[in-house]
Amino acid sequence: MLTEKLIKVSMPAIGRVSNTMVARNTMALALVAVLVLGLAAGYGLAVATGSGRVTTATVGGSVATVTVTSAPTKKVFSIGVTLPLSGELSSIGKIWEKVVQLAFEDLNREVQAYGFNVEFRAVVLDDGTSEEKALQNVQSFAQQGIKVVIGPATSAQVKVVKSYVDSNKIVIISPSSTAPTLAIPNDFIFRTVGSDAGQAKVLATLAFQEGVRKVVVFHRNDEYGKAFADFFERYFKELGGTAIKIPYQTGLPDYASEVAALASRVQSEGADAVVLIAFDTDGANILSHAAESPVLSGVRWFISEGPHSAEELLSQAIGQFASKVRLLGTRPLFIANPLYEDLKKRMVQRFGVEPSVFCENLYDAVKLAGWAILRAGTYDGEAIRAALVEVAKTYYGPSGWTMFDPQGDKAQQDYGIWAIVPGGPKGYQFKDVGLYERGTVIFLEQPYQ
Amino acid sequence: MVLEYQVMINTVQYAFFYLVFSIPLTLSYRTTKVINFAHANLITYGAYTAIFLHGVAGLNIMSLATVVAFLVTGSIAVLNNVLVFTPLQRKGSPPSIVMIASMGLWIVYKYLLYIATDIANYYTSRNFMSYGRITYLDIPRGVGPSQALVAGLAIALITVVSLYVLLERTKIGRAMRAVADNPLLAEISGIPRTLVVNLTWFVCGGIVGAGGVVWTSFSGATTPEVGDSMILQVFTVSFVGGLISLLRTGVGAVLIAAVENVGIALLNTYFGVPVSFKPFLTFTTLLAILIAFPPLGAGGGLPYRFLRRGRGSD
Amino acid sequence: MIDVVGFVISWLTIFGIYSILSLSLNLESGTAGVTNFGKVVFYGAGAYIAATLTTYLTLILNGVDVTETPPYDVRGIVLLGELGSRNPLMSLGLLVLSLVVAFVIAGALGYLLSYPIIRVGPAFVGFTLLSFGELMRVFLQHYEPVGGNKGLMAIPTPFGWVAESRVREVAYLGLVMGVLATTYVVIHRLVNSPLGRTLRAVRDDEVAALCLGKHVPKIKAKVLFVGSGFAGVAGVLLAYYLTSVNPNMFVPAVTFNVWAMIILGGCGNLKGSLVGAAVVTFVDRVLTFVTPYLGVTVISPDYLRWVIVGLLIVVVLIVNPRGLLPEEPIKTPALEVVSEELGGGSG
Amino acid sequence: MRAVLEVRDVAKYFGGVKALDGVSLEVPETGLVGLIGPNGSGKTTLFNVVTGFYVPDKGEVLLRESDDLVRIDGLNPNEVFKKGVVRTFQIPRLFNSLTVLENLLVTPLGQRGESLVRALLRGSWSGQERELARKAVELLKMFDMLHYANSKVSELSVAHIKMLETIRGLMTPAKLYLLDEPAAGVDYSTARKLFTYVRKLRDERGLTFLVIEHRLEILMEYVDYVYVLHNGKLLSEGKPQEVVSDPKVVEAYIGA
Repeated sequence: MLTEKLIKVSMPAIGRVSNTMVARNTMALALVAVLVLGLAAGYGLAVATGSGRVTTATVGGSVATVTVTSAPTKKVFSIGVTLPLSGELSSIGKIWEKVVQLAFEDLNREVQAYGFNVEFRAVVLDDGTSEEKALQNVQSFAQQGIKVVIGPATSAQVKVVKSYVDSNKIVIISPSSTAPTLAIPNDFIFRTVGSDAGQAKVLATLAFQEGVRKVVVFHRNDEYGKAFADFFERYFKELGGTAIKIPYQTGLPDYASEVAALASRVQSEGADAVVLIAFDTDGANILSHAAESPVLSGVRWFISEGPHSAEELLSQAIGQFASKVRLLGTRPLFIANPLYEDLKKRMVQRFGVEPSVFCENLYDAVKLAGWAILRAGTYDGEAIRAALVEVAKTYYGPSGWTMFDPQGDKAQQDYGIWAIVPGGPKGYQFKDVGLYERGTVIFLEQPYQ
Repeated sequence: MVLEYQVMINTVQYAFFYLVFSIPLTLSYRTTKVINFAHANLITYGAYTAIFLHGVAGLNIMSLATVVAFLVTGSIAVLNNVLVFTPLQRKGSPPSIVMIASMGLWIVYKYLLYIATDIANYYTSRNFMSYGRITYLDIPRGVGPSQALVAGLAIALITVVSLYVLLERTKIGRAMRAVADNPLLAEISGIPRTLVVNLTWFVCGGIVGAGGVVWTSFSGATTPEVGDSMILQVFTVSFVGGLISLLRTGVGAVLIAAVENVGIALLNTYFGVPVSFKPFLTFTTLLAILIAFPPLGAGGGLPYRFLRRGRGSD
Repeated sequence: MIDVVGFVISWLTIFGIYSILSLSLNLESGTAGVTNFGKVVFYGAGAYIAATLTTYLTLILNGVDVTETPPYDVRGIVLLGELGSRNPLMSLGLLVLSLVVAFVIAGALGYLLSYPIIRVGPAFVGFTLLSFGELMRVFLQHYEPVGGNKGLMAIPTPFGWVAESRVREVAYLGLVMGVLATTYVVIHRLVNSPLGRTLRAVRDDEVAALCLGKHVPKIKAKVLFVGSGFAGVAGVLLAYYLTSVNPNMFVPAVTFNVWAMIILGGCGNLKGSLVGAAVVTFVDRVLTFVTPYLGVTVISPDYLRWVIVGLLIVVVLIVNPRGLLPEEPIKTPALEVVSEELGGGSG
Repeated sequence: MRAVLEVRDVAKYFGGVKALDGVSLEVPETGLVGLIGPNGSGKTTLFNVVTGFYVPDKGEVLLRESDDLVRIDGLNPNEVFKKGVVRTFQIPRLFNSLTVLENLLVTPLGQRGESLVRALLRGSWSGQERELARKAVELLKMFDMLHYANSKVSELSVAHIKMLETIRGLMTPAKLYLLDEPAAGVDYSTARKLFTYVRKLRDERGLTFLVIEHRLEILMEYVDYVYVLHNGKLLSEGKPQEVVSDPKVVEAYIGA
C-alpha cells in the first residue's frame, strides 16, 4: 500500500523533471543522477525489506498485503517469478501477476495452517516476453540466492535460461511453455502444462468427430504454431482426414490479407473446416475478419487454447460468427474441477477478471514450488528438484493432478472443449462445454443449436 | 478466378490506408527534409485516440474521433518540430542526426502510450493492449461494404482532394511548395517559413491520426504496436515515390497493397507459398525498386545525387 | 546475501557483447556516417553461424548422422547436451572456427549490402538496412536446416568441459573481454589512421571527399565489412552465452538499443561507446534487483526505462550532439611533425 | 603553348533551361585563366561538367595526358580528380569536424594508411604520413596559417576557410586547379595575397589554374587570359584589358 502511494506520488515528479529539462546541458546529467539516486534509494529499500523483520510483505501486486503476525524467527523463502508484464504477452501477463499474488497468499496461509513457521515471498520481475531479459532476470534471482523460479512464459525464453539454470542448479517451473523440443530428461526445467502434442490430438479428435474430413490449418508462424500444426496434421491423418497447413506471420498490424488468402485457399481446396492456432490478439483479429467472409462463414472453425479468454472475442460480430460456424476450441483444463471453479470465483471477486489460459497451471506451479522447498528441508536446487518430483506425485490443484513425466513435464493433462455462447455482462461469454476422455470428446452440453 | 472477392476489397482498403499514411510522410519530408521515425506514433496515437474515446469515455462516433485525433496527432507533430527538429536544424545538424532524434522521440511516444494503456487498464479493467474492432454509430453499415471501407474511401478522398486544393489552389499551398523546393529562396521572398513548416507538420500529422481512427473500424484487434508494425510498409510506399512525388506515392500505395494482398493470395493458392512470406514480399519489392530505380536528386546515393534531371535527357 | 561476484560476471559478459556491437556501430555511424539501422542483421548472422556450425559439427564429429538426428530435433538436442562438453579441444576449435567464419561471412554480407545502400541517399540507408533485417528474420523463420521457428538450442559452449560453473563463467568472461580488447584495438587503430581521417571526411561531406578522389562507395563498403564482421563476432559470443538462438531474438529493437548506447556515449568517441554500453547494461541489471521491491504494477519500470532512454537520446542530441564524450582528434605522426614545427617556431 | 584542358562545344540543359549552350574554351599549360560572367551565366555548371558532376548533353571535355588529349566527360568526380583536376567550391566544402591539418592530409592520393590492412600496421604508413605532414606544414607556412594547424574548421574565419580550401587542393600535384570564387567573402588585402600566392605557385612550380571570380578588379590584375560567359554562351575572350574594354561584356554586366 505504502509503496504504491510512493510510486503514485513520485511518478508525476519524474514527469515534471523530464518536461523541464529540454535545453540545459547539465540536465541530461541530472536525469542520469536522478535515475541513479532512485536506484540507490530503491536498493536501500530492497535491502531493508529483505533483511529486516518485516511483517508486511508486498507480494507482486499493487494492493496485496499479506499480514503475518507471528514470531520474529519466521523463516522467509523467496521464490523468483518472471512474467511477461510487457511485450507481446502482456495482456495475459497482467492477469498472471494477480494469480501469482493469490497463489502466494494461499500458499502462505496453507503452510502456516500446517504449522510451518515460514513465509514465501514472491520476487516478481518483468521479462518483456524477451529472451535476453528472461536470462537477466534468472541471473538476478540467482545472485539474490533464489533457487526456485516460476516462469518464464515462452519456450524460447526457457531455452535461453536452460543452460544457466542447469549449471547453477536453479529449478525452473514454467506454467506455459509447451514446445516439444524442451522435453529433456534430467534437467532443472519443469513444466506444469501438457505439451502441444496432447492438445493437438484432442483438437484433431474433436474436428474428426464433428464430421470434418478436410481442414485448412491456419497457424502462427512461430514455434508454438508450427509444432501444434505438425502434430495436428499427424493425428488428423491417423484418423483418416486431410490437413493443409498455412502459416501466417505474427506481429503484423492486421491479418486481413492473410484471412483473405485463407479464404481463397479454403475455396480452392474445397476444405470443410478451418483450424486456427493462434494467440489472443491475432486470434481475435483473424476471427473478426473471417466473420465478414461468406466463404469462411460457411465452414466449421476449431481453435487452440490461445485466444481463449481474450476480451475481443466476446464482441457481437464474433459471437454471431461463432454460432454460425459452430466454433469449438480446446484448452488444457480439468473440467468441472471444483478447485478451478473456486480459483475462478476468487479471481473475479478479488480482481474483477476471469482467469486466462494457463492461470491454473501457474497457480499450481507456485504451490508446488512452496511445498517442494518445505519437503526438501534445505534451500538447495538439487534437493528441491528431487522434492518437487515427489510433491507433484500427490498434489491436486486447479489444473488437476500435477505429476511430472521423466522429462519434467506434466504427465497427465486433461483437456476441455470451449465455445462462445450468448450470456454474461459483455453479451457473449466463454463456456466449457465438453471434455476429452480416452480418445473421444464428450459434450456436457450442446453450445450451438 | 479462385481469388476471393475479399482479396480485392482488402487491396482497395489497404491502398486507402497506405495512401493516407504515406502521402503525409512524403509531404512532410519534402517540406522539412526530416525523415520522421515518429511517424509510426502518429498512426498509433490516432488509433488510440479513438480507442480511449471508445473504451474510457464510451463514445463511438467516428467523426468526433477523427476530429479529436486530427488535433492530437497534428499537435504532436508540431510539438516534435518546435521542440526537437527545428532546434536541431538550426544548429546545423545533418539530416541523419535529426532522423536519430526522431528515433528517440519514437521510443518515448511508444512507451508513453504503453504507460497510458496500463493506466487505463488499471482504472477500467478493460484490455487496451489489444482492442477489438470498434463499430461506429455515425457510419452507414449493414449490407454491403464494411464501415472501414466506407470510411477509408471517405478519408482517402478527403485527403487527396483537400491536399490538392490546398497545395495547388491556395496561397498557403504555394508557400508550402516554395519552402519544399527552395527553403532559402522562400525565406528571402518573404514567406514565413516557420509558420509554413509548422502548418505542414500539423496537417500531415493530423491526416495520419485521422487515418488511425479509420483503422480502428477496420482492424480486428488494434495494439499499441500498430504503427510500428506498419511503418516499414508506409516508408516503402513513400520510397516508391522517391519521397518527393505525391503522385508516385499514390502509385506506391496501390502497388504495395496489391503485392501484399493479391500477390500473396495468388502465390499461396497456386504455388503453395506460405502466407507468412508476406513481409518478405514487401521488402523484396522495396529492394528491387531501390536497385532498379534508385532515387535521384537529394534522396539519391552519391552516384545518383547529381542526376536530378536525368542523364542527358529531360 | 547478494552474490556480487556473480553480478559482476554476468554484467561484464553482456556489457562485453554489447560493447563490441557499439564499437563497431560507432565506426560505421559515428566515424563514417553510415546510419546503420540494420545492425541486427549481422549480429543475428553471427549468432546463427556459431549456432549452426557448432551444433552440426559437434554431432557430425561424434559420428551422428545429422540427416537422421538433426540438431533442432529433440533427440539431437539431448545428444548435444551429452556430447557437447566432452572434448575440450573440439569445443575450443569450434569456437575459433565460428569466430573466423562469422567475421568473414557477416563482413561479406555487409560488403554486399553496401551495393543497394550506396544507390540510395542518406535518407534511405537506415530504412533499407532495417527492412533487410526483417527480410533475414522471415527467411530464418522459414529455413528448416537452422531450425526454422524453433531455432537452435543446446549449443555446446566453448568451456562446457569445465566442471565448476563459476570457473566456466569466468573463463567465458575472459573470452568476451579478450575479443572486446581486440575489437577496441583494431577499431582504435583504424580510426587513428589515414583511413580513419578519410572516413571522417566522408562523414562530414561526401561530395567534397568524392572531389578529392575518394571512392566513397568503396570506402563505405570497406567500413561495413569491418563493422559487420565485428557485429558477427558479437553474435557468436551471444549464441554461446545464451546457448540458444531463434529468429525472433533479432528484431529491430536490438539495433535501437545499441544506437542508444553510442548516442549517450558520444558518436565518434570509442570510449564513449564503452561508457554507453556500460551504463545501459548496468542500469538494466541493477533494476532487476530493485523493481521487485517497488511493488509497481500500474506503470511498468521497463516502459519507464525506455521513455528515459528515448528522452536522453533527444536531449543529448539537442544539447550536445557529441554525447557525453566528444570526438577526439586523430592521432597520427602528423601531429608530432606539426608540434615540432610549432614548438620550433616559438622557441 | 599546349592546352591542358579543352572544352569543345559543351551543352547542358536543365529542363528547359540551357545552362550551357555550346561553350568551347582552352586552358594552356601553366596558364592562369579567369572565367567571369554575371550570376547564372553557367560558370559553376561548367566546373561541374568538367569535374564529372554533370554529364554534358552535348560536346566533349578533354584533358592532356602526356602528348594526347583524352576525354574526361562522363567520368565520376573521383576519377576526374585522379586524372589530375582539382576543384574548390563556391560555398566551401571543408570537413568541418576535422582540424586544418587533417583537412589537408585527406587530399593526397595513394596514402598507404588508407588501405584497411595497412591502417592497422602503423609502421607501414607513418613515414609517408610524416612526409605529407611536412608538405602540409610548408603550405600552411606559405599562407601564414601554420598556427591554425590544430584548429577545427569551425573555429576559422571566412577568409581562412576560403584559403584553406585552396590550399587543400594544392596538397596534391595536379594538372589543373579549378578555383570557384576563391576571393569571395575575403577582405581586399587577403584576396590580393591569395592571388599573389596563386601566381607565385604558377610561376615557380608551373601549375595551371582556371579561376571563377566575381571581383574583377582583383582578378584582372593577375590572370593572363579571360573567358566571359553569358546565358550559357561564350560572350567574349582575350587578354584582361581587351575583355574589359569589350562593349558586349560591359553591357552584359550592366544589364545583369
